Amino acid sequence: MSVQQRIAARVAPHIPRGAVVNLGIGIPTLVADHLPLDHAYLQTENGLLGVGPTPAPDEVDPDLVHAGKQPVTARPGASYFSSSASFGMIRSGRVEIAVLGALQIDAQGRIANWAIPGRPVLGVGGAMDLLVGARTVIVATTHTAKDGAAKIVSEATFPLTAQRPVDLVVTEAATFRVTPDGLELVEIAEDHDLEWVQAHTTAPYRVAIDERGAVHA
Amino acid sequence: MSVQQRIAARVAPHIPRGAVVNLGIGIPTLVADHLPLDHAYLQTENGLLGVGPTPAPDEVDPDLVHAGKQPVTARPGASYFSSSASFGMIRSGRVEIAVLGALQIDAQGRIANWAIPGRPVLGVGGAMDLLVGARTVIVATTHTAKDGAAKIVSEATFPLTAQRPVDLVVTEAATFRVTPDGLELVEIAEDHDLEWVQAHTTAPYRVAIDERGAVHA
Amino acid sequence: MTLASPPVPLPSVAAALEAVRPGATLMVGGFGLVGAPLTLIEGLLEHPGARDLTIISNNLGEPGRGLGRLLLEGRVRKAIGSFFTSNPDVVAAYQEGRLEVELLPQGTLAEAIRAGGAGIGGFYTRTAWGTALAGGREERIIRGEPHLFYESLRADVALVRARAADELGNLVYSKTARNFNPDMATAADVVIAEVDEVVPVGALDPEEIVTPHPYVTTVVLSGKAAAR
Amino acid sequence: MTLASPPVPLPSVAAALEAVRPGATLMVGGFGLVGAPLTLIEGLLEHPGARDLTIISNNLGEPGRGLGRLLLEGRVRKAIGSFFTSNPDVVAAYQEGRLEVELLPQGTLAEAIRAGGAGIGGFYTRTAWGTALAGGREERIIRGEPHLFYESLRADVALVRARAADELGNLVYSKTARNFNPDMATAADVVIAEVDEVVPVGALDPEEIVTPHPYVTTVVLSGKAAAR
Repeated sequence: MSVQQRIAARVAPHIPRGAVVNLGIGIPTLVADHLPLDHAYLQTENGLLGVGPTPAPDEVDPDLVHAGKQPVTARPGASYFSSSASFGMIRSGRVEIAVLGALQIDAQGRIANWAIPGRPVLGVGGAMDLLVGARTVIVATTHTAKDGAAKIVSEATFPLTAQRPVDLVVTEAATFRVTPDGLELVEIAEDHDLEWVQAHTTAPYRVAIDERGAVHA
Repeated sequence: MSVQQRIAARVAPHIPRGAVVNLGIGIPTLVADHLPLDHAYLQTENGLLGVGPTPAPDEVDPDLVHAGKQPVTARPGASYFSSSASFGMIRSGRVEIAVLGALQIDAQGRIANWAIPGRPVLGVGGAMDLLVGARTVIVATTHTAKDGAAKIVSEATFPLTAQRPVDLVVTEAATFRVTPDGLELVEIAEDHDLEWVQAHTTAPYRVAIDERGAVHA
Repeated sequence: MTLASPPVPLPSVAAALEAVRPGATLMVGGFGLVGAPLTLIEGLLEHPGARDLTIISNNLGEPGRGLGRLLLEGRVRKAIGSFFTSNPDVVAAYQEGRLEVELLPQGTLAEAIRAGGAGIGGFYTRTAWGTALAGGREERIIRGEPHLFYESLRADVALVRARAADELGNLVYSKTARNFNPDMATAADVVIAEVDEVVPVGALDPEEIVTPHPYVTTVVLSGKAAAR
Repeated sequence: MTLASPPVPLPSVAAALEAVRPGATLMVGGFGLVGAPLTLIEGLLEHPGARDLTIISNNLGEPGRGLGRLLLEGRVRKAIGSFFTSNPDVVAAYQEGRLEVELLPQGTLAEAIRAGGAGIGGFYTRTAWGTALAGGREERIIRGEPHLFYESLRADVALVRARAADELGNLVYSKTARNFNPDMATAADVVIAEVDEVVPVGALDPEEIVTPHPYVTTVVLSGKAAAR
C-alpha cells in the first residue's frame, strides 16, 4: 500500500457512519477507498451529494465528475445542485466533515494549502470555504514535505488558508488532535515510533498517549 | 363592466405579446381577463411563471394559487421556484412589466400603496421589490379614492413605496405617461373628458393630446 | 439496496416538536395557508414548550387557522414577515401590545432567509431604499445605486411543508406550495419536514430534488397522509 | 398548442455570438471542461469581436482546450475565477504580464454570481477572512464572527451549457455539468445557452426546470447535437 493509501486508511476510522463528508483533492479523495460503499454521504463541491465509486471505463459519463475532475458515479438518493447551492451547504455547516490536504500545519492547528511564497497564486478552489464551513476538518497529509522538511511547524511560512484551526491531523506516522491549547499527539502508527515523530515535527505538541499507545485525555 | 374591469381592459393594450408580467393584487389581477390566453407570461411572486386561468371549481388544486391566494392553473412551459428565486427574478429585471395598484401617485410618478398614516403598518408584500426590479411599472387604479379625493396628487401624503417612478398610470378616465419632467396626460377614456380629469387630478401634468385625442409627443 | 445509516428519523409530530423550546425562533413555511405545515402547527398547540415564540413567516395564517390559532392562544411574542394585514387578529394583537412585529419586503425576507441558509452574514438590496421601511438602516452605493444592508436570518427550528421525502430526507415540493419552504429548510438548526409520503431511496430523480437530505433533521407525515 | 410569442430564438452559433463585443465581460459555465459550452467557446475563436475579454469562469480551460484556446489566441485580457493552476498556460500568461487575474474562493465566486443574478448588490462571507486573499477588503462583525464584503458580479454575456431547452428557453442541466451554469444564466444581460436538444413546450416538468425562460436570450445547438 502506498504511503498515500496508508494515510487515507488511517483517516477512514474517523468518519462516522452516515456523515456528510467532502473529500479534497489528492490523499483525501483516497479515503473513499477505505470506507464501506454506503458508510457516508460524499459531497463534492462541483454539485453532487452522494458520490459513488469510479465507474468502469465503458461506463464513464463525461457529465459526472468529482471536484478532482475524475469520473465518478452517483449513489441512490444522490442529488445534483448548482455551485452556489453547493457552497451554501458547505458554509452553513451541512457538510459534517471535510478532509483536506495541507502544505503546513501550525502549532494552533491552522493550515496552509493554497499558496507557495514566490510562486504566482492562481488557484484557491473551495478549501477556504470548507475550512470556515465544515463542522469538523480533518487534515490528511504526509508527515513531511518531499524534501524531508517538517510540515507540522511552530509557525507557517506559507500563507494560511483560514484562521480557523482544523480538528484532526492524520499522517502516515501519527495523529494529532487540535485543542484550544494546541496540538496533542493521540496516536502513533504501528510502523513508526515517538522518536521518529519527534524528529520530524517542529511544532510543539503534548504527548497524550502512554507507552502502550492508549490515549490519556 | 365594473369600473375595475374597465381599468383592467384599458391596461391590457399596454402589455406587449410575449412579455413576462407580474400582476398585483386587486385591479391588476383582472388584466389577465383582457389578454388572449397565450399573450403574455404571467409571473406570480409566490413562485410560478406561467399562470393560467382560474380553474373550474372541481379542478381547484389547493397547492396552486397566485399571490392573491386565489386558485389558478399553470400553462404549458410553466415553472415553479422558491420565494428567494422568484424575487431574484424580479429584482434582476427579468420581470418586464409589473402592474400595481396605488393609493396615491405623486407629480414625479412615484407611488404609495403599502401604508396609511395613522394605521399600523403590518403589510408590505412584494410591491417594493417589484418597483425596484421590474423594467416597466404600470399603475392600474381608480382615478379617485372612495371618498372622491384625488389619488394623482402633487405630493403624496401616504408613505412612498419606492423612490423609483412608475412608467404609466392608467385609470378609468385617463392614461398618464411618466417622464423625467413629470406627468403627461396621453389619453382620455371615451366616457370621460378633459374637464373631468382636470377636476379630479391635483398633480400638475402636461396635456399631450390634441382635441381629437391624438398624442402629440 | 442498503442505506447509509442513519436514514432520516420519522418520529411522531409530538416527538419531533420536542425540539421547540420556550422562547425559540421558528421559521414556518407557507404563503398564507398554501404550503404551510398545518399538521406541525396544530402539533405546536398541543406542545407546552411552544410559547414565547418568535415566528419568521410571510404571514401569520388566517383568523383562527394555521399560525393564526397559535397567535390567538398567546404563544407568539414576535412575528417577522412581510404581510400580516390579511389576518385582523394580528392587527388587534399588535395594537394591544401583545405582539411585536418586524416588517420586511417580501423579497428581502426571502433573501435574508436564503442568505442565512447559505452561510452568508448579510447583503445589500435596493428594495425599500428611500421609504419609511428603511428606518435607520445602513446605506451603501453599489454600481451607482443606493442599497440597504440587511443581516441574514436563521432560526432554531424550521417547520416546512413538502410533497414527499425519500427515506434519507431528500425533499420535493408541490407547485406553489414550494414558496418559502426550501429557503427555510436551509436556515435552521433543526428542520422538521411535513410530507404527504415517504418514498424509497432512489425514487426521487436526483435532478429534481430541491432540498438535499443534510438539511433535514426529521420527517413527519401530514395529517392528510396519516388519515389515508 | 399555441405559443405565447416570441419563442426563444435559435440562431446559428455565429449569429448568437454577435452579442459579444470587444472588451466585453463574459461569464462562461463549467468546472474544467465539464459543463463548459464548448461549441460556443469554439465559436468565439471564429468571432473577431471576441477580443480584449474579461472572462468570469471557475477555470480557464485546459492547455489548448476550451477557454484555454481562447487564452492562447490572446483574446483574454482578464480572468476572474477560483482555480487557474491546472492550466500552465494561464500561469505563463500571468507571469509574462499578458493576463490579469482576480482570484476568488470558489464559494465566494459562486455566491457573487448568484447575487448578481438575484439583483443583490453585495454580501458578507466569513470565507477568506484573515488570509492573504482578503487583501484590504472591508470587514464586518456579524453575529460575533468576522466577515468580508464582496460586490456581486454581472456580465455582458453569459455562455452556459444545459442538457435541454424547451421552445420557450426553459433549461434543464445534466448531473455535475450543472455547476456554475444556472448561476451564470441569471447574471448577464445576454444569456446564450448551448444545449443538446430543444424539446416542445410542455415536455419539461415544471417542477424540474432549473432556469426559467426569462433569463435565456438565445439557444444554440451543441456541436454534439448538430453532428447527429
